[in-house]
Amino acid sequence: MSIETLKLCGLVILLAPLAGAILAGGLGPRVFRSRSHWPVLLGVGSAFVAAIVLFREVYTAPVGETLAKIPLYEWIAASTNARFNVELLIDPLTAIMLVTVTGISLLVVIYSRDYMRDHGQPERGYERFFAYLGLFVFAMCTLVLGGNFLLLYLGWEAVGLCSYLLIGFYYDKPSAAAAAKKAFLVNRVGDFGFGLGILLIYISFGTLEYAAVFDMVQERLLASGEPLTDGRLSAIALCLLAGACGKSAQLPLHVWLPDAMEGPSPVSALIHAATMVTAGIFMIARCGAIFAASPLAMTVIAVIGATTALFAATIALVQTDMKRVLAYSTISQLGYMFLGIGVYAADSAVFHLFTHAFFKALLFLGAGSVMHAMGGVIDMRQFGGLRKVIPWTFMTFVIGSLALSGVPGFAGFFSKDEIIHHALSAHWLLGGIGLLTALLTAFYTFCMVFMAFSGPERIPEGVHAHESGGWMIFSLLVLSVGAIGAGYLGVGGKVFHHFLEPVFAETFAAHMPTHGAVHAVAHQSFWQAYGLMVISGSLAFIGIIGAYVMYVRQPWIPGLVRASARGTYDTLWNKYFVDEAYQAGIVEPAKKTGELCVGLDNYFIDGLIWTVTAIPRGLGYLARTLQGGAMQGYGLSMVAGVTVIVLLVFWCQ
Amino acid sequence: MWEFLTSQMGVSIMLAAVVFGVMQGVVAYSIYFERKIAAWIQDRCGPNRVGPFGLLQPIADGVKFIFKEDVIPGHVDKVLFVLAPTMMFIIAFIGLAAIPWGGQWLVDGKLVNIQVSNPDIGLLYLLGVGGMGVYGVVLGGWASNNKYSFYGAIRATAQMLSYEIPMGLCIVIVVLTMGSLRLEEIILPQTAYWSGAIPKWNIFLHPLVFLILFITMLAEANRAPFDLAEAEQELVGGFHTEYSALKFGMFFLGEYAHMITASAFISVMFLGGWHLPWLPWAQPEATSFAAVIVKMLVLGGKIAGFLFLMMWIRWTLPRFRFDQLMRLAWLGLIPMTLGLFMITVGLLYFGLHRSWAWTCGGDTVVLVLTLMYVAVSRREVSGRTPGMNVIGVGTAAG
Amino acid sequence: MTPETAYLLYFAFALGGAGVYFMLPRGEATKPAVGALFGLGSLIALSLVLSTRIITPDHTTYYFYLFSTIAIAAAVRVITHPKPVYSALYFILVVISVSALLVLLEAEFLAVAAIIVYAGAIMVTYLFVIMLAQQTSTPHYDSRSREPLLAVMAGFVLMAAIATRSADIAPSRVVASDARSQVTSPVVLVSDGATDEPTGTINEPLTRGNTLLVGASVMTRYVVVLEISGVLLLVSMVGAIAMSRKRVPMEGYRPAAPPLGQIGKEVEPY
Amino acid sequence: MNSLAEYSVISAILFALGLVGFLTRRNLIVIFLSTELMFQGIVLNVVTYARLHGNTDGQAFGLFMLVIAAVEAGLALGMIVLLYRRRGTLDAEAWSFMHG
Repeated sequence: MSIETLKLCGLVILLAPLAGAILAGGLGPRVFRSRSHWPVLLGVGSAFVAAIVLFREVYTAPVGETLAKIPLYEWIAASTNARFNVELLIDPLTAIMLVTVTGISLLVVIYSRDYMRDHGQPERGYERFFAYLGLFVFAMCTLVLGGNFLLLYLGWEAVGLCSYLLIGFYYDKPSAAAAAKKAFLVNRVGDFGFGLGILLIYISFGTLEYAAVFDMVQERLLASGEPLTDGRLSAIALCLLAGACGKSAQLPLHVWLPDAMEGPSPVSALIHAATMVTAGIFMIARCGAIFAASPLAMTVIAVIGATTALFAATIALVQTDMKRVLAYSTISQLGYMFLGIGVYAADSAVFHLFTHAFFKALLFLGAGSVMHAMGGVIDMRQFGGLRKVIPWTFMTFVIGSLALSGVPGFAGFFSKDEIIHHALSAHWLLGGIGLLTALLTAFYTFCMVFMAFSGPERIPEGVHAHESGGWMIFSLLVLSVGAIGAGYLGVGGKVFHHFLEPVFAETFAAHMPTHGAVHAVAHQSFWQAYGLMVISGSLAFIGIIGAYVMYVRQPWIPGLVRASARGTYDTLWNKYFVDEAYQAGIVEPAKKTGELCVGLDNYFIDGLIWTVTAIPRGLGYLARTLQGGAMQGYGLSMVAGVTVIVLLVFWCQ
Repeated sequence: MWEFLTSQMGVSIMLAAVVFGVMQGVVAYSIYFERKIAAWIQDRCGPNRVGPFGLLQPIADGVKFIFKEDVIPGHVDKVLFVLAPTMMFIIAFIGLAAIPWGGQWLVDGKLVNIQVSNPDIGLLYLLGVGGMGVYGVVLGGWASNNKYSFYGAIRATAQMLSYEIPMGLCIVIVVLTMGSLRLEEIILPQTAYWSGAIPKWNIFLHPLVFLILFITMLAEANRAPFDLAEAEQELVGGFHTEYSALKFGMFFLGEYAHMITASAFISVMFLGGWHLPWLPWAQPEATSFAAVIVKMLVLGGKIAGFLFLMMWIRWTLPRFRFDQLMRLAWLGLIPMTLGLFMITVGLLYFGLHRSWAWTCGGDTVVLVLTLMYVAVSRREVSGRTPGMNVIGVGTAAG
Repeated sequence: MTPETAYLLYFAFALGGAGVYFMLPRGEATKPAVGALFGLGSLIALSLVLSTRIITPDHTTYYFYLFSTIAIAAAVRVITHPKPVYSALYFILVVISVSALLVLLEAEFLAVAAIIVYAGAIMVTYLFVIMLAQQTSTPHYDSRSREPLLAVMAGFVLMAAIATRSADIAPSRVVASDARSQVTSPVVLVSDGATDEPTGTINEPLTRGNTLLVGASVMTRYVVVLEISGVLLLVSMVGAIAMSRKRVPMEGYRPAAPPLGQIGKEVEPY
Repeated sequence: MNSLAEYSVISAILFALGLVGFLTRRNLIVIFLSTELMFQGIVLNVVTYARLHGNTDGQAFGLFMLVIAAVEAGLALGMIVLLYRRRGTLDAEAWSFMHG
């Protein structure tokens, strides 16, 4: 592993998308115009190539030398002991994340080239869109590559900013603006906790560098030399967790993600698959040393993850907006990942993140393609039987759906199965929720597929449905390959987990209550391991068949169900009234408090200030009469003064 | 008495009297010659009634100027109205004080300068006096309280201020080349010879500078083709519309005196002053009284030549339009002289400022660059910029 | 200076102040003749005082009296004449006579430069502007001065203070006698220029005058100042062109803008 | 032989006269003329003292003062023309709106 190569790769990964963004944003309106995608495409593309090279470097490195710290320059030198460098940390986790992020982003950029066009003409803000995309990739890579918490925080906030910009891309649409604001504000709540966590880390350990912090956590030592208590550690972990919940849309803070659909579809794909939501998972995996050492935090993570998975899956059952279904499925899958981390199987969680990135990006881009074909309509009730109209999209969408459903042989199956496996061995309830969620996932996914693509051909009025352009199909095909093949990297805990082992060996694996995950898997009997696979595979098939029956064979069943379970349906349709609860419990009181403050400010504080200013104003009014405004008047007094001074000087000599 | 007369001061006083007196006559007769030359160019006879060949015509004119009724219009500012022609007349004449008329005179074993005054800063003195020349025109035009006179005055002001810049730069170039501000010291190096044949007159060193200086002198003297201040077609009589009799005569004499001063000045600067090659009396070594007379005649001849040239130009070339006049100064002469100035400074740094080939080369470079610029931007130079206000045209009617 | 001459000097300034006061335009109350009388008395008293400072009169002394009288009289007319054109013309007279005084002080180059710059260029532009902006009759602001009594008192007290001190320069401190009166060719005063104490000596006669010395001083010791002056001139040129090219609409007097203290009341502070 | 004191007195008189003019006159152009008059007094004074010390520094400064005067004249006259175009008057008090 050559440091120079890594440094070069790291710089290219960081700077190439940034340069692309600056070029597209700065020169786009004048120079590139409809070719504005090229700078970003080349930037992200070279970042992807660099990520591959970096991955190869890390992969071929001998065991025990897979971690590299590369300081670039001193960033902030606030005092002698408060110095922060811009430094890169490269290890297998980083390598995998970088390949995923840049790869998916590259495909998204390629896809956007056709998607952001209307009849061949670029949309308004074309160059702005690509500039934001490049910036997003840069932010995410900063987050992933950064070697200390400060850079992590920088990337964290920059990702939030980019998501705000992209969700609100159609800023003249009120719903988009509101969604962007909502995403930003909800993320702020999480980021507040995250910032507190980082401050707590700095106060506790006196440094923000990963390695130093983690070493001190391992040694259970504070910067002051006192021992690190469990309470403090849990506080840090929970604060950081709040940030992760915000970014990864976990239960209390999940509300922004479904609304983020207001952005263009490629943005959704980017947010759901590669950049935004994976940040939380990545952060927890990166800070494994902190989290794994706190059983409380791990329990919270597992519970949050399981609850979110089930909660989101149930909501997804009744949604009719294709992208919204996919959004809830993302929340659900992120719940799986949290669950995986919560049961000390961080490698499985990262594996699921990896596979999920492919099929979720595929599904979103497919949904975007459908939307593109349908002239912007995304409500599934309005169309059907599209498999003949847009065959390529149909094919790739089905592959993505199979992967999401966890059908054996597709990517989702392997990773999800692993997580359920580990959850079961931790607690039967967690595993049970996982299995139930798997069933629901398969069901709602294929409800969506059948509603959109099967049956008689139904197309909304006045829409000329057509297959999408070559750039879009290319992205979809590449992602389909990933959605099928990505899972085989982790079969039997071989390649993927072995690669990640150095990262988690001393954190999650070491702290596992049941003597370590690898041991657990190894010591399970053949029937235990494969029986679970059979069960989860059958659940997927049951869900698919159920959907087939309900939406193709006997289409009257959904209506019956809807009518018989009115209350449940309404609750699900309204997403458990979480938004309404927030509105009533937080937003309204906050508004009232704000109004109260305004009144206080206007009448009490301002009154005080005006009273105070009245005094100098009155004095100034008196002094004003001395200022005639004619410069000669001033000159006269000046000359008189000079005369007096001259006379004094001469007399006093 | 003889002692006093042959002292420097005595010679100066006598010379001043002689120059003043002679110049009156010369000026009067230059008006006669102007008319004769105009007639000759236009294939007419010219004045020929008063005396043989009309030679007494100037005297008749003078008598008329003196005895005509001197009208002072009621609406004028009387003090300035009277002051203006006087200033014009005086300022045109006091410039002559610094002109070295005849080198040096060896009398009673000591050398006396044939020059009214020989200040260290003779050249600057001439420049300063020249700068004052505009007041006569400006005050006359303004005091007349007449629209056309006023336009004439304004035009004259703008014109003189503009042309003073290239003139000053030309003079600076000569000063740099000669290394002195004293007029006598400017003449002396010009009396040497290149390869024993060609006199080292500055005109051979800097022909382009000579040309530009001559043009600016024409403009400074308000002579055609730069006599915009008195353009009859546009401004009736210009700044002297309201003047008559003796005061008009003073304006008239002042203009011709100005021409003579300018001619003498440019002769000293570029044509070696009183120096004439191979004529033994016109060499710096010759200091006898006869030599002084010959030298004065030589300088007088050069002045006469310039006067003839100016009259010839006046009756040959049409008058400029005002914007053309301004453009010639600001876009033509000033950049050219600036370029020449920089080249001269560069040559001075390398000690090549008296080298014929280098200075002429520099002049050629500047000339070629200017011609190239003119060729490239011909339309802009010849055409009239829309919206450019020509002082006195268009506004006068409204 | 003896007390008698000092009092004579004060008397001269008092007379001069009264003269200037009477000559300043004050509408109907202007009395130029009375002012001129006072001024004449003041000049005589002043010349009496100054004559005590002259050690050996020669022709430069007469030139000095001639030109300083012209300068002062013209200066008084500059500030008292109701017509700006005459003020400008009198100012030219001041410049010329001051230049003559400079020549007496062996500063020929500066003298001629002052004439070229002031009389040849600056005053022409002044006249230009005066003529462009001239009213048909004398406007009210030219026929009445503001605070003439106070201003004259302040100005002349200051004048008396400075002049009294200046008149006490000891003749022995003068370096290098007035060379022009003794030697036919001009004498160069040589100094290294770096010392404050007078150290000049009479050097061998040169024929170049002081232009060379001033030039050397400007080009060596004060070269930075020279460069800055060049930049200053350029800036001024650009500024003047930018200002005068601007077309501004004619407007009448407009009511004064609300005072700053009121902004908070009428306009929201944020 | 002169003591140079008289030149100094003359310069003081010129300076103070300029000052009086600056304070009393209302015409913008005359006000600026008065400042030029003060410049003349200063130039004379500076050259006088240079003569007293036997060097040329004063003349150099006199030269720079000419530059300043030219700069001042250029800008001031430009401004006056601008003001005159705007208000049609040269009265200095027409522009006294900078009072408190």
